[in-house]
Amino acid sequence: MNVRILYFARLREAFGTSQEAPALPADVATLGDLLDWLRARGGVWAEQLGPGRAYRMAVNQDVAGPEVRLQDGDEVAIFPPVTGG
Amino acid sequence: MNVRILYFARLREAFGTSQEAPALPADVATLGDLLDWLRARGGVWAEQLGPGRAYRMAVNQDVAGPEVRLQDGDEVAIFPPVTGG
Amino acid sequence: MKIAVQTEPFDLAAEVEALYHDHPQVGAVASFLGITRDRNDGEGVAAMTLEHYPGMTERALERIVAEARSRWDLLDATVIHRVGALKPTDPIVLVAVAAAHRGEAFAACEFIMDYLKTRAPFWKKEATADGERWVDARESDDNAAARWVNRLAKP
Amino acid sequence: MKIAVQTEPFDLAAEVEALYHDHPQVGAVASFLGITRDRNDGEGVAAMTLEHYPGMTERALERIVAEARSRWDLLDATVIHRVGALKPTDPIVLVAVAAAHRGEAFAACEFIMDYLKTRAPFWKKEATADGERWVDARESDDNAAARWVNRLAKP
Repeated sequence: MNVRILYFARLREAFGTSQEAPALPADVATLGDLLDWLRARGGVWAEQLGPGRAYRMAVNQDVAGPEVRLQDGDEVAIFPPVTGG
Repeated sequence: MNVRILYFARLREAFGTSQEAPALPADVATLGDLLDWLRARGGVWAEQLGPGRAYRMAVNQDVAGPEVRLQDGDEVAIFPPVTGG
Repeated sequence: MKIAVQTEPFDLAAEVEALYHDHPQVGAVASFLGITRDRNDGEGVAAMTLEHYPGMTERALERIVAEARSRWDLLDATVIHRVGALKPTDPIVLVAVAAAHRGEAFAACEFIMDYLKTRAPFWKKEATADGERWVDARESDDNAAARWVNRLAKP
Repeated sequence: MKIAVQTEPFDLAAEVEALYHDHPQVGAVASFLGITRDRNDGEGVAAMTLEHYPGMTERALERIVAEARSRWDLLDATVIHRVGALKPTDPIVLVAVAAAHRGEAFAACEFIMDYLKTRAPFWKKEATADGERWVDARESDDNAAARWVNRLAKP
């Protein structure tokens, strides 16, 4: 399965990239699985997405939780709590 | 005692005058006394200032109740409930 | 603080800009524009005349704004109310409040409007197809103002 | 309904006027202007950059306005949010709501701002004397938004 992952603000800077389109292994079925897969990269990935860190996720531009199932071609986003207005 | 009495809006039209400066008899000491004295004119005065009619009063541009004592030279106003904004 | 009662139109952008332009501590301006409608209580309104009590009106508005400033941490406020002849879509009143944060600005702006509606000596007369009529005071306005009596700040 | 995310400044007077000029049923326009301050959390702020999530931002704002329209009897609403480089006293956001009566306009305007602050994907980065820093989300904004959850209209 291929998804596009977008990163914003503090996370974009920490990861040093604004987006990627990885080919995911077959055992990544949900957003929670994707987070585990990203954390397994270690370093800033494990740190920024680790326990106690505040971040939000969206799938196809709707806020989503770890239980949401991913589909091929989904646009996933991971970003800090919002601070506009 | 001389006071100036101003009338506004519906009351100004009903009384046919926007102001008057009557010389008041000695027994008119409070705003309530003044209202009794005006009502004693009968006609529209008794009607518009009669029981059950909604109106407000001010003395020297502050909202005032019937217990307020009048002084020579006071500016009294009698008007309907306000409807600005 | 600016309080004005005038027959002329006012300039919304200029009035709001004056509240923040040279004041970089302002983070929020809440404003309210009251506008002449073409209907009221189910009847068409072709025009309106606003009467006021010169002197007492300004005094009442100043007190209302002072009360708002004592309740909330405000940086500035402007109230402009028009009088005289108005027609539908003409602005009647502008209340604009500047504060560091939005909660104070919103609360104070609504408070000033609610108190203005029940305490500032203005009276509206509407021209309808059946002739002229004085607008009656609304109980809903008394209720709106009463909400603030036991409330020092927003919940 | 107008939703815009843009780098350019906006014209407050033109945006507000568009809500009532040809709409004589509008009696009230409540509006809110959020402005860049020169201080935040006790530190001087020389400039700010606003980042957003194109596509999702517009979608989030549309939903917030739709939610406001389902809660209150509104006639129209405009939300404009700037992104990119901003300096102190620059307007950031405009929310303007038109209704027949003021209670609806005030409530919906504040609701839209509270939800925008917690649900629309914008991020602020401030330039201070110590360098750049991302602004942290505030608990007070979460609390402000939470007030509306069990509240269909104003008390």
